[in-house]
Amino acid sequence: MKAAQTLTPEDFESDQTVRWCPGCGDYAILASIKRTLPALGRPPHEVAFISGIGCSSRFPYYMGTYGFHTIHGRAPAIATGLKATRPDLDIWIVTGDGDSLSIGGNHLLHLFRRNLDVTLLLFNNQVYGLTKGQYSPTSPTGQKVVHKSMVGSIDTPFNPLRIALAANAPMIIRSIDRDLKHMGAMIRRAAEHHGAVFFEIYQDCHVFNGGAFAEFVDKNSKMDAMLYLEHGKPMIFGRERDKAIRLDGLQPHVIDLKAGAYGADDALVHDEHDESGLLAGILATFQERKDFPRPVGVIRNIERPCYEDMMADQVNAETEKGGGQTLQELFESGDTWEVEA
Amino acid sequence: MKAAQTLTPEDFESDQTVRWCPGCGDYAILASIKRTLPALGRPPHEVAFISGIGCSSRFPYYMGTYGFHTIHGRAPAIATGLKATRPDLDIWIVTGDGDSLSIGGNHLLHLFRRNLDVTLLLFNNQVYGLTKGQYSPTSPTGQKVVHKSMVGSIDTPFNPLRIALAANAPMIIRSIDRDLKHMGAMIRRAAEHHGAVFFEIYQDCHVFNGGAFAEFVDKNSKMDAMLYLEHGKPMIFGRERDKAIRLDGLQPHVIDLKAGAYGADDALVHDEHDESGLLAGILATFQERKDFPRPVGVIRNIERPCYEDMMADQVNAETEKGGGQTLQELFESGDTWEVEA
Amino acid sequence: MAKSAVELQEAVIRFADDSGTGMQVSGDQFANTSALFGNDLSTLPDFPAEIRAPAGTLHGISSFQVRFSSKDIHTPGDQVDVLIAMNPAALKMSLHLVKPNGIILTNEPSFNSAKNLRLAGYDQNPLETSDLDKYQVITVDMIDLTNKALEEFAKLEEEKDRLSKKEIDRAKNMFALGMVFWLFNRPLEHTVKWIQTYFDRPNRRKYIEPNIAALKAGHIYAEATDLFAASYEVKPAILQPGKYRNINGNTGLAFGLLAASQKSGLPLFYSGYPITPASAILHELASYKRFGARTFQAEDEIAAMCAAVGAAYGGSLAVTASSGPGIALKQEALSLAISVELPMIVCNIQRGGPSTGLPTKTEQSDLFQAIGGRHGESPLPVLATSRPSDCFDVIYEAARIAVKYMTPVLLLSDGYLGNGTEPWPIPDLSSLPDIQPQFAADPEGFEPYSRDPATLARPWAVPGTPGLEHRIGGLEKEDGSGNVSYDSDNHEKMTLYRAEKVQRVAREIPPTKVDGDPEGDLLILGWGSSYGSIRAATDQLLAKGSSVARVHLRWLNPLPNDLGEILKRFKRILIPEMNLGQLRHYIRAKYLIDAEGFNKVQGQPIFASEIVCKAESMLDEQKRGASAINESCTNAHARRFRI
Amino acid sequence: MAKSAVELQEAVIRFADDSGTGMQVSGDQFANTSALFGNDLSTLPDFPAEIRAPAGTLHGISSFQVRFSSKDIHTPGDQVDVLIAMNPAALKMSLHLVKPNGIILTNEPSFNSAKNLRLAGYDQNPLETSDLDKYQVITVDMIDLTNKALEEFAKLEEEKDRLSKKEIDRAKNMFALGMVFWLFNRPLEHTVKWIQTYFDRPNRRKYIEPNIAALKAGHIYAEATDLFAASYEVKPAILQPGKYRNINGNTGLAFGLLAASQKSGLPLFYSGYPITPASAILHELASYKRFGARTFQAEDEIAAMCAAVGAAYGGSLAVTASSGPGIALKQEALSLAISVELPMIVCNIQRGGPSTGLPTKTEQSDLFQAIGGRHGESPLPVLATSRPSDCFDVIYEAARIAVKYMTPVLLLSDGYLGNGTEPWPIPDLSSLPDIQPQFAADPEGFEPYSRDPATLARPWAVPGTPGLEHRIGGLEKEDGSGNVSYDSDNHEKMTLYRAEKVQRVAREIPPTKVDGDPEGDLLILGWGSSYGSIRAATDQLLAKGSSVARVHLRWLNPLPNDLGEILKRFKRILIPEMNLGQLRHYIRAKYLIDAEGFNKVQGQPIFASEIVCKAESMLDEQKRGASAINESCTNAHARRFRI
Ligand SMILES: Cc1ncc(C[n+]2csc(CCOP(=O)(O)OP(=O)(O)O)c2C)c(N)n1
Ligand SMILES: Cc1ncc(C[n+]2csc(CCOP(=O)(O)OP(=O)(O)O)c2C)c(N)n1
Ligand code: SF4
Ligand code: SF4
Ligand SMILES: [Mg+2]
Ligand SMILES: [Mg+2]
Repeated sequence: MKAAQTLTPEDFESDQTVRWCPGCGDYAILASIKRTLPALGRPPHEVAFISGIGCSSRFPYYMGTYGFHTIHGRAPAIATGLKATRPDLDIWIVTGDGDSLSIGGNHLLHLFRRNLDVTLLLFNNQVYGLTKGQYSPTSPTGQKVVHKSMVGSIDTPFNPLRIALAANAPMIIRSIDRDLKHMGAMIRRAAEHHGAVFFEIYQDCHVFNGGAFAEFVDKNSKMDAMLYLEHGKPMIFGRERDKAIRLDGLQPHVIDLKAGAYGADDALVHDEHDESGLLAGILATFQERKDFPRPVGVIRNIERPCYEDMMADQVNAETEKGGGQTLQELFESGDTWEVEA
Repeated sequence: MKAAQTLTPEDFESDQTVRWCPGCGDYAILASIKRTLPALGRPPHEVAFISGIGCSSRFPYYMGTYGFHTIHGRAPAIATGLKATRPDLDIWIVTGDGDSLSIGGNHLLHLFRRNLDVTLLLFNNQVYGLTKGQYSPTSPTGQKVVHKSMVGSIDTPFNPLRIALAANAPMIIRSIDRDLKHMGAMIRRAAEHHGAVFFEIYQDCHVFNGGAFAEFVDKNSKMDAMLYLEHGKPMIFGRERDKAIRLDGLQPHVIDLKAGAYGADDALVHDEHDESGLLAGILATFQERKDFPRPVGVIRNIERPCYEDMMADQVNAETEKGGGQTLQELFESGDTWEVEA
Repeated sequence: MAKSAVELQEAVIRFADDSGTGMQVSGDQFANTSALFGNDLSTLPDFPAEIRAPAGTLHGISSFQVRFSSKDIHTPGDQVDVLIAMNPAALKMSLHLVKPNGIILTNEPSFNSAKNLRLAGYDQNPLETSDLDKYQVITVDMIDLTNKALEEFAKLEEEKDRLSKKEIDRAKNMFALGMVFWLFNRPLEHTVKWIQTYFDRPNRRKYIEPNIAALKAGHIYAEATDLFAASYEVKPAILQPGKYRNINGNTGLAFGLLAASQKSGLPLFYSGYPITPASAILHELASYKRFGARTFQAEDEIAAMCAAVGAAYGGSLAVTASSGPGIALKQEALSLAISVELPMIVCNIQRGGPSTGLPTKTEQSDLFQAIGGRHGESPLPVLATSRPSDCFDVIYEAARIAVKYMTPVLLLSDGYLGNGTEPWPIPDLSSLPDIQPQFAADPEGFEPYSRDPATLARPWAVPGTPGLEHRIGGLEKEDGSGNVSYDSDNHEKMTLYRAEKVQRVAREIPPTKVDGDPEGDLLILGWGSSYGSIRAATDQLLAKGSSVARVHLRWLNPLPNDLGEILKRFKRILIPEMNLGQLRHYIRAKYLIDAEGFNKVQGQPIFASEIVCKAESMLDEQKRGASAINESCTNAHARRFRI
Repeated sequence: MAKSAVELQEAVIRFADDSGTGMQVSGDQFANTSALFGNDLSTLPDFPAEIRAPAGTLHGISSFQVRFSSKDIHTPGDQVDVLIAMNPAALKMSLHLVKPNGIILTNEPSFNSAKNLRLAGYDQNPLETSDLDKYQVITVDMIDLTNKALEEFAKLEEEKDRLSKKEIDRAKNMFALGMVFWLFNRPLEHTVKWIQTYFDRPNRRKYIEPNIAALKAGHIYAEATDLFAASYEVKPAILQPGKYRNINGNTGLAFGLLAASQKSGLPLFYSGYPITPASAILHELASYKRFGARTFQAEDEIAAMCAAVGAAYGGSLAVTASSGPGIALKQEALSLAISVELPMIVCNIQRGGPSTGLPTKTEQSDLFQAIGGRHGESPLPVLATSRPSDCFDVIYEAARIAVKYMTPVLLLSDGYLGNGTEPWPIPDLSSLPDIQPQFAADPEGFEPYSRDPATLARPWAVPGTPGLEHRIGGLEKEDGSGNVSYDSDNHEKMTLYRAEKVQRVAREIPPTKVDGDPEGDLLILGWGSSYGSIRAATDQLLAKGSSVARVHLRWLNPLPNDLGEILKRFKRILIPEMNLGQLRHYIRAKYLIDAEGFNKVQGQPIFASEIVCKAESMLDEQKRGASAINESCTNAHARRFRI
């Protein structure tokens, strides 16, 4: 066991060969996490990755930490039992859009409602990868099962940010597989936060849904298509930083900074700490609006008491209150009687 | 079978004796629904009530319509199968706060995401009634299991409106058991809407959580504690209609209309039809804010295509495209060969 | 005027009234008083699935039966000596249980209410017809008498202390209890103490005096009047020496877990989702946080099961409980627990099925689900409690096996055991067997799927241990390394390991106890809560000189190694079960023996008398080779429903 | 120069390469061509659980085995005549299957890659060692030859039509197929047609010509060179007259449902949640909306099951399918379906368990789960498919029984049947048995829980029917009225009704077919996908003059009424299963017969040879009374893992 400061990415690597398709976005995510963890100061044996089922959920096998590849959709519930009893561990949940928003939607909501200090990495590739290409709850309406002469999906997709907000997730982050630098920075932010982190990662399923996020990757479109959020900074974007978000009443609008009508100070300023969640709520609507950039970065960041801490407090408080009654005494309390020999 | 116009509440009554505790809020809800249905024009045999498990879920037994008391948390999924195959039926889901937000949370989300034309009545009594008083996902933190020397809950409650919005529920309504007139009006609104309706009803569990909604019932406090929403009307409330909601930036504030600083036209105006859901989002935050009134009425009301309609359209379109290929022809299509006798 | 008491060996009393009127309390008080007095006893609470059905309806009746004796007993009794029927519905629901010439104590005014009579389905007041001629019916206007006795409290100065008529009426259960205490020469002290503590809460204290007054009034009234032909006395039973308390099965389970946690040094984690009749375990444990118990009310049973898996992975003594419908939901995650071979306990407090079934009634019909109810070859040890007082031992053993063999263990109890009470000889913690978890710590040659040669247990290597970082999951694992493996030979090997590991648990089972003749005509084999009836039945049969014996199984999977040999020593095997023959099925499959069943699926315990009747007809058949008797009674219930 | 073809009765070819390189296509094309040519055949696709494991690794190998014959056959064969091993890993994974002196066709360059050799675990190039001496190894540089053949396409003017080297390399599977076609004198036309239609899509058309060119090049190359000692011919099989097509089990299920829907007039509703190996059924049906099929991709298996319940309640032919883990999740809602007695079909396409297990491997280990895996007494009919070509009939029968008896029916299939193909005699829809739903319509005396005296079915009264408004649910219901009832006698009555209803389904089972000696030394009893191996094994044993017979069960619950009598006619019973003896368990429990098992849990079909071996050792034992032979082979696999 090495001292934290001397840790290297290799210390977080397992001996298993990685088994994703060539070109899968999961490789990039794995790389940035292995690269970032050493700096976070927790040695591998204090770290546990818990996943469900899916391509994304194979993730723990490739980490040199403790890892548990559980069952479909249940990772948040299993992680809850682990964190509630082992607050000392650094716990990461890895899940997919089907795993967490289809079969696992309810556990996800309750994990964030209770607020355990874990980070949930949602690899959103807008498809069921492992089962070969069915549409998922984040797939756009009309998406077809690949290689099938099927008519498209008639399901309206979820907006993951709205789900996280509904569960009052104290920290909400979004990044994208290909942007290793941003990913790394965001992973650090997530690790620093005490409380449940909802971390959506746009991930390219090269084989069954390739290019779903092309506009956010393509050098030419990317700066116009994405809004990099920074706390306290105006929401300005565009290749020439010539566009911004302005609030008109409740509704956000994209303004053109070149046109002259508006200046930078008309731009809405980002506030991670908005308790009400209303600002995050506005950012969530961007993906439903035409010609709006996709916000990435720390969307929300507030503090809420953690479930495992409150649980520990209760146990400790009760133990003191208990006034040192022994278990034997408990059994023998209440109405008892002796039968003489 | 009677003509719709001659229907009476008795036509919607079953022969079963009602089995709720004396003083239970469920009685009032049952009464207003029986009273309202005749006017909606659907004869009892075209109406089906689907429920899960809980005191609330006993509801269907007391209606003279078709009724299915299913299993815990699954009513939305069962209703989905029924509505998808029988769009002709008028379907109501009856559920409790535990049934729909604890075990059934995921089905609820997916029902509204898909948007089937059903009305979900959520009897929210902030407790598990049938199992004798455990806290539910809507119970305030600290609530204790009745008659138990237990320390209180450490769970942060859900805000049901946030959940409904996360699933993009096209219509969201709130009312309260004791206000029969308002309930009746709201049931009519729900029935008129084509699409999934999320209808939260504050219901008093007299035995295990009595008085949870006292401030909204008590004649003295009620007008100050509730905000009756009306589309296009300013958000004014208070016994003397002397208070209002004003938006300052993103955040709502309660203003005093008597003080003179503000007038009625400073009040935020309600818009049921806000597609973005942002206004509804603001109303949702009221219950988390000190000294804010609780909004009741139609909180949101937009149109979205219904799942069962799109499904029917696909089947019809495909049937036409199918160009009248018979099933026998399908079996015999592709690579076939004859073996001669 | 006082009468000298008639001595009885035992008596069965049944209290019945609308739910919410305190009948459970009266029954409970009588039981505890008798326990303290030294009787052996057995109780049977019975309440409706509705929280509180409307007053006076048949569905609304809540009853509490207590049997107390100077000999040791094992069932709440098939027949009732004294029925306290506070309204017509209560009478209607329980009358069939009352012995000929038994005492029926009724509260007059409620029988004068036409509504009550109608709700109970009487067209005439049964107290005025000849229907009850063969019983000793005692009719008392308890409302009026209670009100008289509590007059003063209705007149108190202080508005806040003054009692309304309604409040006074509610004390009638204490008046009735007072009468019954007199009838059986029981002291009032214990109940007086209980009243004083129970109502010692804000807004409740004003009820202390009135309730005591009502209790005493009832006692005095019975004493003063000549209502009862006699008063009775049931002498203390000669139980094993030691310290006792009354306990119900669910409390026994909770206590057993606290003990296992303390003895093993493993922190206790209990996750559950409320469901009848298992919820009480969650409530109990939640109130024992001071012993380090972490309790988690999950969003559903799947989450409860998964949280237990997570806690077990982290090194806790993980436990979850539910009843049939909830266990169904746990199976997928339980299969994961079997695959990753982590120790935990899953309790099923059985109730009537299928589906929601009869939530407040008891049944033994989840044995198939317990042993075979998962996909794939996913074996696990299964054991069952058989009486309220053994729940402690059984769950303690479950914990010991789970930890020693690194496997989830499934424990079967039922609603009757969970709610029923019995005197419990309080164990000495220090005398309980050790539970020694073996946590892996040495990275040297560590393999997550290496096995203990004796138990085949894999190491328990919890996160946080330096150098033991490893990955596990639900995919098939390579023997030793635990790496994912799709190799066919390895899969078979691991499948056989998982099966063999569970079989080896049989080594832990002590020699099977055969009560009665070591060999002979008939062996009565049972499991679970039919214990009491089977025991009582065998005792009666032996007393009559029949060649019978009984074996009661704690372990259902694996079965005891010596069972096959025992079964062969008897001409016939009878297996009474509250299901359609689930244990019978396993016995037949394993031993190829034509075991017969007595199967009752009525949401109620089997009666000893029913077993005796069935057994005697079988014994007769053997003698006479005739199955004449058979029709007469044993299949009575089956015949009723020939379909 | 051309050789005259050697005639064979049958041959087994196995194509193997990295997944995603088109080997499944090559195999499939060879199978279809042979089917069209008139051979009987049986195929076995085998692919990794990962979508696409890295090239060259053992885990990444995807293989496709096809056996074709001039006699009728029932298994894809235990041993391989010709192995096409495109890289070292492919060779490593399949070599043990190749017959002595069998042909091994390899792609040279991939064997020259040190990385490939390392990934496959070879320290030397096996083509250069003596390891393969006992085979006919043919090594061809298919990359080079394919590139030569497709030169022109690399040089095309139009950038968009031009092919990269990488694109050209990918055509090597067609080159290999061309060689194999020559080896067995098969025409290319069918595959050429397929290429033309398959690539007839935007951005794909440019691949049509190159692939055809590669196919032909391979054929010509084999013709021109003297590589193969001979070419072979397998004459058409004499199948029953009629029209045939190749079908896999999952398509058979989909077609059977469409047929049942059309014949019954019930709209088809299929709800599913994707899971290997069941997903294909959802895909199939989703593409048949034009026949009125409504398909619903639910949020999970619970919702899929519940949606089916809702659709059945509304009057549809409701169906859901999954595999083990998903079925586990469906059980609670399935128990509701049993309680409310609505018709529907639940399919379990079994895979290796427990937990996630071996998703792409086959197993028969969910029988316990199917019959007994629910809480309470919750019986339902269970039947199983046994070959790709009978899936149609079995699910059609399931639909007929579900509707006639008003009960959910559980159908067991498995991954091997779901993906494997067989010639299917296309049925004439008009000749299928009728399915006649009886919808209640008359309010006069209507009771939701009245019963048909013959079938005990309750009326199907769907919402929307005037005058039949009623309430149902999961609580116990009163016989007749269906009102909630906590009455104990009624509960027992309803429990017996539910059990008896399922038993009566046995009346629908035709007399059991016994193939072989009507009575004798050994009966081989089977169910599910071991059909082919058992049939082949019995045929071999009969040919050798042993006194054996076989019975293959379609119905597992209830069992056929005549089965007990049949079993008694044989000295010993052998039950081969891909589990640890689940059918054996039921046979023993019901008939008290000491049935023996041959149990293989390797995620692979049982081989006929293994059954023959086991059977002969049993027959020997009978003669010699010795169990000498026994050790030799039958328990080979068990012995390997004695633990
Ligand atoms: C209970 C259960 N149901 C279904 C499956 C099949 N299954 C495995 S992964 C998966 C979905 C994968 O999609 P996603 O969660 O988005 O992960 P991805 O593969 O896209 O990374 C499904 C349906 C399963 N393994 N278990
Ligand atoms: C699978 C399953 N789990 C648990 C239960 C027990 N149960 C019945 S109702 C209920 C919750 C009731 O609370 P709510 O939904 O709020 O309804 P209410 O009684 O308050 O109206 C629970 C936990 C059950 N019946 N089935
Ligand atoms: S299927 Fe998609 S998500 Fe899965 S490994 Fe391949 S590319 Fe990645
Ligand atoms: S327990 Fe509460 S919710 Fe249930 S019936 Fe009684 S009062 Fe109503
Ligand atoms: Mg995905
Ligand atoms: Mg509630």
